[in-house]
Amino acid sequence: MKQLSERIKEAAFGSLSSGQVEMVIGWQKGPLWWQSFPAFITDPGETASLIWDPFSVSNLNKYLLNEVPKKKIALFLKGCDALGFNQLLRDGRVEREKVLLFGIPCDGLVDPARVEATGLSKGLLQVKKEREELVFYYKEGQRKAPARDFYYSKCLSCRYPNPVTCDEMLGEAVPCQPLERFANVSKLEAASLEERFTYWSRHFSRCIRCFACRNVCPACSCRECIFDIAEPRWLGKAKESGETLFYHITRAYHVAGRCVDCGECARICPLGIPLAELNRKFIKDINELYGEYDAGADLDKEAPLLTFKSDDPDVSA
Amino acid sequence: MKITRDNLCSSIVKEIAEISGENVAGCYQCGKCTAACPVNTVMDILPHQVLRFLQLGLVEALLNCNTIWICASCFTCAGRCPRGVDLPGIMEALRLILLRKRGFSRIKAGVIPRVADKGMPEQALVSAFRKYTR
Amino acid sequence: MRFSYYPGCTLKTTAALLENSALKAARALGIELIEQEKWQCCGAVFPLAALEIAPFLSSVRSLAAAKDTGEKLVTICAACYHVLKRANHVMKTDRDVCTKANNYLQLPEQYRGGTEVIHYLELLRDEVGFPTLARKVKKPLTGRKIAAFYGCLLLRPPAVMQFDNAENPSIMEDFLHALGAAAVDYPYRTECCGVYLSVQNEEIVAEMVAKIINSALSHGAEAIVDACPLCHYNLLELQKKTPQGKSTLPVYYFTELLEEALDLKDKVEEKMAF
Amino acid sequence: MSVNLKQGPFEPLIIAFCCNWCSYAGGDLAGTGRMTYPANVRVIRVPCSSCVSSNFILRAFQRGADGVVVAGCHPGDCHYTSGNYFARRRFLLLQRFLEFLGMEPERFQVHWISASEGNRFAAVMTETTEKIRALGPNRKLRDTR
Amino acid sequence: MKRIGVFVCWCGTNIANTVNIEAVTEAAGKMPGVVYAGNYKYMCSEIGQSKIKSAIIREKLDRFVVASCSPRMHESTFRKTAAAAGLNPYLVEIANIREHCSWVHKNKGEATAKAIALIRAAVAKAARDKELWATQIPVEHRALVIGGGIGGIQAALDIADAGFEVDLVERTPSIGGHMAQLDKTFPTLDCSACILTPKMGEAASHPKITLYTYSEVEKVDGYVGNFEATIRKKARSVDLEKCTGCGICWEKCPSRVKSEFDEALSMRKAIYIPFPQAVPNVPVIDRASCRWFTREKCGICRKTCPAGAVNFDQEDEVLQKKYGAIVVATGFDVLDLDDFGEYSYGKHPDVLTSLEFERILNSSGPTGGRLLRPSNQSPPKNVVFIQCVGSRDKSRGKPYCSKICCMYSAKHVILFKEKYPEAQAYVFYIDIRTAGKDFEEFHRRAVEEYGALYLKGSAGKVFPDGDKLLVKGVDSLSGHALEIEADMVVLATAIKAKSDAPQLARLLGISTDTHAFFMEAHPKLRPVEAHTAGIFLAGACQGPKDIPETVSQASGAAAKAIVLLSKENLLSDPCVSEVNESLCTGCLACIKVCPYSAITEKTIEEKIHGKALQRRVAEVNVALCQGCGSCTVSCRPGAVNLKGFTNEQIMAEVDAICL
Repeated sequence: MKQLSERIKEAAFGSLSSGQVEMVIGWQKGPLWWQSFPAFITDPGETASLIWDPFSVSNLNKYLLNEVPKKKIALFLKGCDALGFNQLLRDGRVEREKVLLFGIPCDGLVDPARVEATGLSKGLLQVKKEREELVFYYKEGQRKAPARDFYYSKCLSCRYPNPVTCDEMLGEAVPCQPLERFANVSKLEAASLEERFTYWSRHFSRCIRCFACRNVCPACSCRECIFDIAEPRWLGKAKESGETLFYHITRAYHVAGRCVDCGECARICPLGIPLAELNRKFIKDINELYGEYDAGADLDKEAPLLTFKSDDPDVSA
Repeated sequence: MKITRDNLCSSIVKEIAEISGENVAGCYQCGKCTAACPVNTVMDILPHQVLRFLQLGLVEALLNCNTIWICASCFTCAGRCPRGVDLPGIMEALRLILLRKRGFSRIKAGVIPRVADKGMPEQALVSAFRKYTR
Repeated sequence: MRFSYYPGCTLKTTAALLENSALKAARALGIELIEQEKWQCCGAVFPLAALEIAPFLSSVRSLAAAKDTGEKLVTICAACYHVLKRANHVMKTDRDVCTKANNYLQLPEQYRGGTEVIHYLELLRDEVGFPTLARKVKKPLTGRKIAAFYGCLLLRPPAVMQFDNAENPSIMEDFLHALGAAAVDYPYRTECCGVYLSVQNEEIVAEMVAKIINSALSHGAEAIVDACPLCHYNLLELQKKTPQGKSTLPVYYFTELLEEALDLKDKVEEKMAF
Repeated sequence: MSVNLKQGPFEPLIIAFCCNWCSYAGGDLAGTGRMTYPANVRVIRVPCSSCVSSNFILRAFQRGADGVVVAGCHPGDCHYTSGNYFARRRFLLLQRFLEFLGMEPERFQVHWISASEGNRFAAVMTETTEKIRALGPNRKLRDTR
Repeated sequence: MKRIGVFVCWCGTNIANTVNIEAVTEAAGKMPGVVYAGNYKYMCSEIGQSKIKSAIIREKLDRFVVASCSPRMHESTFRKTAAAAGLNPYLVEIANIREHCSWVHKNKGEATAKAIALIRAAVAKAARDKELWATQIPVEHRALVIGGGIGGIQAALDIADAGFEVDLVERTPSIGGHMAQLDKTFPTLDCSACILTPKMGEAASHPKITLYTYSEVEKVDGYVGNFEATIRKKARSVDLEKCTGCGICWEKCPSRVKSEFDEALSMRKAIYIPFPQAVPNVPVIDRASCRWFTREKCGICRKTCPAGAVNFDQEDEVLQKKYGAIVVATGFDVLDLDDFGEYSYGKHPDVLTSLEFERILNSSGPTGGRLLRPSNQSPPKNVVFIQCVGSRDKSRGKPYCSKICCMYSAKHVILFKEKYPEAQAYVFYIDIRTAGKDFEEFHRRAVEEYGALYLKGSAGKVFPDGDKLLVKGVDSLSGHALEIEADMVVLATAIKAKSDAPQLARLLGISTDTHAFFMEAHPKLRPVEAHTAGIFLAGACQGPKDIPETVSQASGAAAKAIVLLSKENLLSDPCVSEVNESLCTGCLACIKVCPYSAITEKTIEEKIHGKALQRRVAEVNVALCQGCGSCTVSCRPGAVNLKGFTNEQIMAEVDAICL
């Protein structure tokens, strides 16, 4: 992993100092062990601060929307980020020739919550990955544990660990052993109507409508979001179960056929609402009804809601 | 003959509609049923007339005719009816009214031992009992 | 090829000939017909009164049992075929009756018409295939002019039975051709034989039978073949009561010819001789 | 508001989005033919079933509709050639999704009703009203205010 | 604040009987924005409209709602009323309280409550109406007529006579259609060919008409005034210019196939003209049965043609042309009788459809006009005609009446008896329908002068009996089952829509009814127009029709087309989509769902943080947009909006109905 960090620094320095790009977006370490923040670097001298560690989970490509570049911007993409980048590209939100993409093969990132849950976080100073293991550093010394035990669940079912697009790949491709991603959806489908309703209302009742799930989503890139528009006001401001449901149904419906299944929405949710399962319900239905489609990867296929076949399954009751 | 609304909509007319599940107003008297019927020569009221009688509310005449007992439920009429009227179902309804309500039985005494001798298939006997008795 | 098999009362008694020949031929063609364990009489006639469920509960039981094995339900008797297929249609299309029947029967699993009911002839046509059957024929009935008699129960009402083109069927002729025989086309092949009227109106049935027999004869038939025990009885027995007063045309079950063409008849006789 | 202002048994409110060319015309034909169906149904005219956004459907439920019907031309017969093909995909996914969240699937229905099917229009509306009356009021998607 | 007026129509008793007008008017008066509510017996009448106009002026209304019949009926009327009072016509909304309320509900309380809710929705929508202005679209002054039967010929001639160019596309090698197959026509017994062939010739020689025979329309794009059609001229394999129609080629041709024109009762050659009076009188090679094309042998037609017109290498030609209007006149087919085995049709040669009988009567037909039994070429003595074969039959056929059979069967009886005065005709009928000028008289002649025995009833079975046909039927009036020994049986077979009518409908973007006949825009008031502007219907493609009806509908369709073609410009419906560029993200999903390719991409420049920036957005071509609104749903932030049906308006309607 250290080697990858070095290559990131080199790539950033090279592209900035050659004048090929005017900014590099990467990750920097924060004060605590689990903090890896996005960094926006324009001075080649600062590139040494860039890192790659098991907490570099932020998807950087949505920051492109805020930047108005004269020249190119360089960006680091994990496998999931690359899918999101393609979706932004398809939505016309980024211009391919204005970005320089460095691909990072990634076999999974660490969920700090899982570290907390095991009690390993007490007095923890730093976490590093060595091969298949995590090394936990304390004042007193260090402990080791299998890395996969601490990965985000979204990483365990990741089907594209190696970026599907980039200008330069940093590092060797990693193997892909995804867990079945529709397991939870299928389980819910098998439950009764009332069980499903109870399950989701419990989750939705906790929603504080912070919109983090939308903000992080690479498929949610509208200049102005329907939920923010005042006239007409689609989404009311009241904390109201109907409004919350409208929000969640509409958010998921708007990314139907476009969601790249990066799982960021569920990861970012401060209340732990399993939002990705909503998206996956759509993905599963689309695959079953209209044929397999992987948004962000199947670039030659038309998005399923923007096309049709005359013999599609009928909706009529 | 006097025709009144009471006759046209009598409870027995309704009952026939209910038992058979058929709407006799669907019939436009093309006569296809009669033309198709293999036993029309021995019927006293012809199949299309059965429907006409029902349209006119003349149920008693139908309950006293031999047609409903001669109809063999061969479904030739039903298969060709352009209006999709199930005449065998209506014949059955008329029979059932007699069998159920009026304690009627069409099986003549002494028939059974006679036919059983001849090796007549069970199918025939069960059918006849189902059609002629209750 | 494995199927559930519903024999029905008549095949176990007066029409044993039909069952025996059919089962023998099935074995020879590699078809497994598994007789249902607890079948009950189908009722012989389909109840035509709407909302009358009791008479076909026994059919529903058989249909549901076949569904549990996941197999198609085969019948040989035309009447059983007619009743089972129509009962199944009602279960499929009439929500109300379906619910009532299910409530009454208290089956382990709800039955909603999932079983496919097929007649032995359909088995030959759609599962075995007439070309295959033709290849398996050992003693073709070459030169035999045979008139097929369909009767009512297989064909009508067409919307439910969907057995063949009800006004111009061909399955029995195709069957005869597969056996090597020449099929005689005559206008009365889909007429009614008189069915149960023979129980007490023999004279009517005799007249109907006479028309059928004469029509077949005048078109050159040397024998007539049927698929229904009651048609068989009427054609055979009441032929004697026709104006000619005697039997002029031999009457066979279609399976008898099948047995003959597959050369199964002699074998049995040989066996019996031993 | 529920349909009957008086106290009484539950009467559902059903909103039907009907495409102008087929289903709305089918509704007109039901009227011309004096076919009756329950007054619980209120029709909103739209040009095409493909013009019905999920936003409208959800909004109707939020505001108290107990059932929503979208009706359009039969697939293949769209006045705008392909609108209902897109609608068919959009609504099938939405229907399955609402069911996934625990909504009764009967509450949101899609029907294809042509301009000549006045009787079908009346039958669909009657059947839908009966189904939803049996289900009871929509409490799941409704605003509680 | 808006100043909305509400006008409640009683529609005589049509609404007033079921809806409490006073209660509705009172409730409407209290709705937000409503400053005036009134009612009148007939709002659509002159007086009703003037009441609206004076209320607009008196109450300074800036928009209004009419609660009345369906907007499909009178929306345009009330828009004109608005315009006459100086209001923009798109500031009008209709609440349909007749078809969708008073006519379908019986309980007055419920109907009144529903009427109020519908009006509340219309008021809410009206409050959000904006002024809309139609734009001008230029018109292409050429018409396309699809189908070269009598309907298509008539429409083409009328349009051409008005001075516009017409392209007449016919799928078969000759124009003429079914009428060319007929012998005589009812009720005048005119010779069909004698009155049709001059029209065919006129169409062929008209300077404004271009015939495309043996051709098909493959694709139609565009919109009213500006259609673009792709026409495939199938390879005729004979040069239209060089051929003199001498006939040597088809005399020499060795391949024989069943003649479509003679309903398969005679044989034609592989190189053939369908019938002697064909227009153009130039043969085609049916490549599927030609020996040259199937076996690369023969070529005798090419060798013998004195004009050197035969060209085996000819290829299909594909044309693209622009049209302002389209007339569809594709005609009908005859029902397939596979499910009607009881008539022995197809099993016995003496059982014929009426169209086949027509060919046998015809002097250019397979028998040269001698009416003989196909089985043994002997004169028929007893002919049984059976009516309603597949017509009025919801079980196996078509539930509708085919309309022409009663009359042509009377004609057949007369023609048959003219040939064989000593013979007997029997006609099984269910009802006789003779609504038409001189029709009843004609039918009575068949009965009284020609002695046809009309039997009310049906035939149950027809089967061969010796060399005769035995017809078992019933005369329901006497209550007797009958048997008739016939020499011929003629089946009045149902008329049905062309089997490929649904495909053509899809191609044209018009709709069909449940029987695949093309749908008129309004059954009473717009019977010759399709739902799609600029497309008109003529003849039996819209429903069963006889010749005079077809011709008059064709002239009607032509008149409608002429009205359109004589305009330099059309006003387009302003209810089209528009893009709010500030909301548009540029994802262009809308382009994918637009059926008219009316949305394109464009680049705009805007300043953000003082920097000039370019970005892509969607743009609507208002001439192409037909206003379906599919794009509005594909747009997540709602940047695309359909004028007249905006998101705001539909939401307001939902809210108002649920209030």
